[in-house]
Amino acid sequence: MAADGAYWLGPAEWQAVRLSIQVSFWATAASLPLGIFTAYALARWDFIGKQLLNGLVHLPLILPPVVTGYLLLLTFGRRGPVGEALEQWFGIVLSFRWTGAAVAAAVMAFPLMVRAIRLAIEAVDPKLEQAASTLGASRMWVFLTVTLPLILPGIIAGAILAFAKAMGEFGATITFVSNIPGQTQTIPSAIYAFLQVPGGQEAAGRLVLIAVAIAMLALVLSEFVARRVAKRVAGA
Amino acid sequence: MAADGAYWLGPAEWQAVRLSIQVSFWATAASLPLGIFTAYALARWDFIGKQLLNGLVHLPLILPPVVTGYLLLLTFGRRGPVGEALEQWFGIVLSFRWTGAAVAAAVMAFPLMVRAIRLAIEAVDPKLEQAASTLGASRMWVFLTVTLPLILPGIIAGAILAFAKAMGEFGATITFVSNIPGQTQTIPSAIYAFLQVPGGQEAAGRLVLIAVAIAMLALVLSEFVARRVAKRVAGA
Amino acid sequence: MTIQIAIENRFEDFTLDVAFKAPAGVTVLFGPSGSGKTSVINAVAGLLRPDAGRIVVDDWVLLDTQTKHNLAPHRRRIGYIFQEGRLFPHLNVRQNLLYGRWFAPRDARRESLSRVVEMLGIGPLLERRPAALSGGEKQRVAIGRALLAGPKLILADEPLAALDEARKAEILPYFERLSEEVSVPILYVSHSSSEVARLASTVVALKAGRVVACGPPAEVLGDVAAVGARGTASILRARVVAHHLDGLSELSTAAGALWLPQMDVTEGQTIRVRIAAQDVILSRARPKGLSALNILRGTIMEIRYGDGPGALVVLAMGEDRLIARITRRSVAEMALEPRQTCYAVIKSVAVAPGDVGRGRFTQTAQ
Amino acid sequence: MTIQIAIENRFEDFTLDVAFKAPAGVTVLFGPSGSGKTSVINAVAGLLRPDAGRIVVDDWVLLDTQTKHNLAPHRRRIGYIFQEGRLFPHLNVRQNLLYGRWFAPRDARRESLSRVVEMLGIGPLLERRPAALSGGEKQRVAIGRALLAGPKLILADEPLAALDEARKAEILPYFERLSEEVSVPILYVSHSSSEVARLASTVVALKAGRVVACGPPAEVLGDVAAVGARGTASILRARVVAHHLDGLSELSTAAGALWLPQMDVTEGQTIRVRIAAQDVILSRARPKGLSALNILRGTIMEIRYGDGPGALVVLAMGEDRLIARITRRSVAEMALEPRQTCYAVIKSVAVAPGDVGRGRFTQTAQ
Amino acid sequence: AAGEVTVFAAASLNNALSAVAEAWTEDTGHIAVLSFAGSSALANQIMQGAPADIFISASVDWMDAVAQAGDLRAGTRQDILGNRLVLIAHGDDASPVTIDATLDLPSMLGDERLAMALVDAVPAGIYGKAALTALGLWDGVAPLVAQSDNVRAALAFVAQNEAPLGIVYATDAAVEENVTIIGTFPADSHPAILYPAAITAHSESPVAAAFLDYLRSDPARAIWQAFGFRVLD
Ligand SMILES: Nc1ncnc2c1ncn2[C@@H]1O[C@H](COP(=O)(O)OP(=O)(O)OP(=O)(O)O)[C@@H](O)[C@H]1O
Ligand SMILES: Nc1ncnc2c1ncn2[C@@H]1O[C@H](COP(=O)(O)OP(=O)(O)OP(=O)(O)O)[C@@H](O)[C@H]1O
Ligand SMILES: [Mg+2]
Ligand SMILES: [Mg+2]
Repeated sequence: MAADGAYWLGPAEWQAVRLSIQVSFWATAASLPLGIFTAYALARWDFIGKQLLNGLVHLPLILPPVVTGYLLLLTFGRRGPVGEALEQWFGIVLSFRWTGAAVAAAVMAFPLMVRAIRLAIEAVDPKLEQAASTLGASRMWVFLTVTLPLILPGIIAGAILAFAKAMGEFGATITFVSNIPGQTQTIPSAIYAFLQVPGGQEAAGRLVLIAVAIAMLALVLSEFVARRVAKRVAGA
Repeated sequence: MAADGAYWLGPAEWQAVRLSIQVSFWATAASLPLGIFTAYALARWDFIGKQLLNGLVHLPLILPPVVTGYLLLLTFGRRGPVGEALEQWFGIVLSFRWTGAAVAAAVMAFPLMVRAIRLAIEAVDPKLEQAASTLGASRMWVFLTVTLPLILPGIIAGAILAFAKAMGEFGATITFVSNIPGQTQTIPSAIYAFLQVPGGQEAAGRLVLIAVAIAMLALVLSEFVARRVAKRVAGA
Repeated sequence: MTIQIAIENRFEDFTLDVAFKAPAGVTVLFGPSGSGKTSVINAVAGLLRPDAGRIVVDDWVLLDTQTKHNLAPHRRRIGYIFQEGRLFPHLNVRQNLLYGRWFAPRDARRESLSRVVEMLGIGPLLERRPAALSGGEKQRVAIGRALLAGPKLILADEPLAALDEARKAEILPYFERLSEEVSVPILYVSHSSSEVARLASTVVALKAGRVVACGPPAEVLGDVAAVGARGTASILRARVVAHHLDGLSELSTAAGALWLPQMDVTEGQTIRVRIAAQDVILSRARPKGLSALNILRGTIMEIRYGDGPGALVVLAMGEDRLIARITRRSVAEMALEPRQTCYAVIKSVAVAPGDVGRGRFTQTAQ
Repeated sequence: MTIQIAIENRFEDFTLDVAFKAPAGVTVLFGPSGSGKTSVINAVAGLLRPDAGRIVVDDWVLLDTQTKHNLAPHRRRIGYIFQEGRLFPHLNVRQNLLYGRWFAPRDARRESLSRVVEMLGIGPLLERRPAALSGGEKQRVAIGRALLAGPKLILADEPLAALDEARKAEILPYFERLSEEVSVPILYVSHSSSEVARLASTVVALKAGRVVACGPPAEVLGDVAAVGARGTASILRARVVAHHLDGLSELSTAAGALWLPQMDVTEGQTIRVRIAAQDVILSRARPKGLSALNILRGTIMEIRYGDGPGALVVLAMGEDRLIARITRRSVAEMALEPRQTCYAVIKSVAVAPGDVGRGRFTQTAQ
Repeated sequence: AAGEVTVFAAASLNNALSAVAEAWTEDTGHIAVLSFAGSSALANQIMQGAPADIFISASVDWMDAVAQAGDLRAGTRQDILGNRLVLIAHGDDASPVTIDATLDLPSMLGDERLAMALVDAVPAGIYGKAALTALGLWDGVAPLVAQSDNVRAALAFVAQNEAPLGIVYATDAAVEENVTIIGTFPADSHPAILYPAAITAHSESPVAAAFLDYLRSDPARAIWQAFGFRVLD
């Protein structure tokens, strides 16, 4: 297939496909714990600044992606305050690396992930959590043994939404980390580049098909897993 | 305030703000019934092509917005098959109108809305629906009197996600209906335009603040409503 | 009004294979936990579609897997009181109660809200939501909701389990009235043999998914195998002769007068009285000077011995049978034998109010 | 081991104001639906934080609103059997049962899984998920889950309501054993006066959020106001003399011999026997030729009249009291008066197995 | 060893520059990594320290901005390419017009739209607006303009016949089959359309200068012209 594909897509495009998957996967996986935590905090705790946090989480949805990308560039860029600190203290460079693309994708996908997980948490019957606590489980254990398994379908839904969003993310990514083949050129950036010149539609169309195929695969897989999990949870 | 604002934002920008709210509101409101229906079908029915429908719904998330916009143009444009039919049969023209912007925003926001509502539907205990049916309620009535009220928090969450997304939508909109002040120039288009010229950041920043303020307001409001609704549903 | 049920269904490791026919009135499903009572009821409600089966109420076919006929639950016009309440959390008590009414035909709205509310003692709760109710309060609302739906058939799955005795005593007559006056057939799950005796026209005893006994309560309740030693009881027909001023009612049976605490039955009517086998004391001679008011004369028909230290002595009293559960030792000491005349001592107050029912005597079904 | 509870809490239109002190053993909360039993238990579990109150088990302060001390539920080491099951839907029966064990200190794991499983009869269900269980099966798993958590205090909210008589008879002794041998205090909600008599060291009768009676069962059960006419009973101390071959056990009481169906108690031990007031027949002369084996002699201490046609006759038998509920008419006909000698006829089998308990006699609390 | 140079270039140069870079690699063995995006995005990134060696902008203003920020290597900036602005119409048989002050665009459009790039933001739009203004046509046509975020989208509107007319670069119009160039804007009606290129201040690539030079070499020149660009001397 690789040999076959090599004719159909150039090596640069294959690279974009590989990179897109890598970026989307890590964007989703790495933000999941924070996403779960944030969703839990928003669903179950009352604290000062809750509305602010909620707004902040939604911000990337509200802002045009260019703005988000620009803000990311200003803060996480090599000359941005956070970017500089990250590089100095941890040696982590985000700007113009695939890691930066992952950060951009994660930020853009975060509101979707949090909302899905939050809805799932809000649907958990607190009476079950109470029952667990009377049996000796601390808050943490209640979360791990009762809440978490029960919201698994929601987590899967959130993760798949995030993954899909990350696969399609473009505006923030290209604004933050540019469009460097092999480093930051994901499928959407490549499609964009093709669409900017006459005659690029065909190549763009091929990439669109690839993107759709990957996302569909992930979607079908996640539906399958979610269904099994939901069955387990419903107990049938 | 208008007089004051006139100094701070030009009339064109105020127009963009008004238009953005209009477009986002209608994009959300008009797609809500279809969103609920689709979510219900995906959550509760088994039919051939379900995975396909699911994929289709997620498509705008996966594709770069430019592509979505381009596809919208090809189908809903004046010469597109659907666009032509709409104009001939119903006299509805989408291209270069705010209605088209609303369609673009709705399509882009649809996956978020459907996912949120679907999660809520999946959390409804079918035993309650069964109870309603034994009491004489047909499927339709069960949905209207039991399922719908119980998923209201999910619907609100879905609507607010969609609204926020619609407020931030840019790529598909400008590709589908371009950027005509007073017709299709929403806040994100205006922000984009500002960011394209050196030194435009300040003007863009003002619009960003406005967009954030509006979205925050909607968010806080929706949280408030959702909380009251959730309390009613939980019965406390 | 007859109910015909034949169901086969395989669960993972449980097989339901039940067939019975019950005449009008209250059919009580009786049996240990996990014997399949709720499953049967769910099938009648249309919530469980059995692998094979046929369910007919009167001439109305609810389910016939052979002809692939399967009426949707909402067309079955049932009032289902679930084992676990299932109140609508988003509606307050009043709205829950009235839910079924929206869908009931106008002429089926026999019960008035106020009457049901009063009977169930839930007046102060009408504006509350289910989450703010106690366990028993929820159960009462669930009962009301089913009754107010104007059902053609009532399914009640242990409706009174969460309630105290006093509350039970208030609600039971309602079911009786429904089955008799309004002639709504009732399928009623219960673990309590006194509820069985009081309500049942027919008792269906289930065990491990099968029917082990089916028939009028007098028959099934006398069957130790079906109901267990402690559930054994007999049922006597009695006519209400008079209500006396000291709070007692006088009844006449085939075997003599019975005195019971005053009851709400018109003089002249025939009722039935459950007498638990263990509440009967036997004596060869007519005893004297006892605080027990009721001394009935009968002829020993049969003496049955089981595994334990007890024995069942069946007395014939006219057409009725009275069963006494006494110790083997007593049988021996008193030298009881069939065909002897014998006196049964029954404490008047030992006949629980719940054990006096107005059920008609029905023919054996099946 | 004593439990001290004082709670005040206002709900929307219900006020809970309860204070009592109970010694070791089983404390039964008794009262009509909606009287506040579950609320009290929830406060002890830490699931309801009352407006004001103090809850102390032994010297262990669980809650003291004055000092703002409020132990988190998971530190209270309780085993709570909820009124509505609350099984974990994502865990199978075995995992549900063992859930509390993960968190219990090693030395608290006294009960073995297999023993509890056998007692509850849920062996075949271990791999199933709660959704595939019947109502009674769920309830049994919930009981097992609480017992296996190795709790220092058990809260049981109508744990046996959904079960049949046979099942109840198997599970009840377990609670008895826990409170006696392992000396785990138990707070037990029940509507059944026979459960009360069997288990309770202390009975707390609630009504509309207040304590109307509190004390040893012999006292509270004799109080018609607290338990209602049908719940009235007396409790006799009896020593097991011998188990006879015909399946009867001989007991001696202050007032004579008692014959009961054979029970699983070592000869020589003292047990207590609940005798429902309505199961007692009185006679001025010693009756002869009756199938009833138990005839006890006592002196009439008091005759109480209530609203109905009944009267309570209290007999003194040594230190114990035996209460008989008979009709006013009988009192008149037999011309009963205080200080007369009187014979009480008790059918041996009328003493339900569930009514024989090994509870110690405790001093009045509060 | 083969050198590597990272080039940030305006998206509209995509295929032409790709071909040039390929040729360069064939000739020299060095590798050019090309990153295409909007000029504004690229400029901002370079000002934030992006690892670009060469910046080729479609907008003089953005190159100025980068220069002002001190991110260009002094003396390396040069205008390498030029382009023309054309008026296009849908279809392959539209009749040509003369673009001067007498052109009656509003009546040509009827109640339809003139597709352009953002007239205040995107270079093609800015040039177009300037040209129309210079010809005195802007005020009449302004309310009818549909602005896209880039030239390609404007082209797509005309290709789809959503808009009958559009103003785009000659390089874009040449390749699209469904449009006809019906007129070219006089070169003096708008500021010269230039693509400035420069080496960034922090570039450490040893072959950056070589690549910059190669852009104006003969082989490159042929490629640029094949794609419709005018190569400036
Ligand atoms: N979905 C299911 N999958 C597998 N087994 C089931 C399922 N539902 C019920 N069962 C089993 O079928 C049997 C009968 O269940 P059912 O609920 O009818 O019992 P029941 O007589 O109502 O008992 P109870 O008095 O405890 O409520 C039980 O053993 C139960 O475990
Ligand atoms: N969250 C609440 N809000 C308002 N009232 C409540 C709430 N919870 C309980 N109540 C009321 O408090 C009273 C006591 O409830 P509780 O659950 O303690 O009763 P209970 O004695 O357990 O009754 P049952 O035997 O029916 O379970 C009831 O009248 C109930 O309606
Ligand atoms: Mg059941
Ligand atoms: Mg309760």
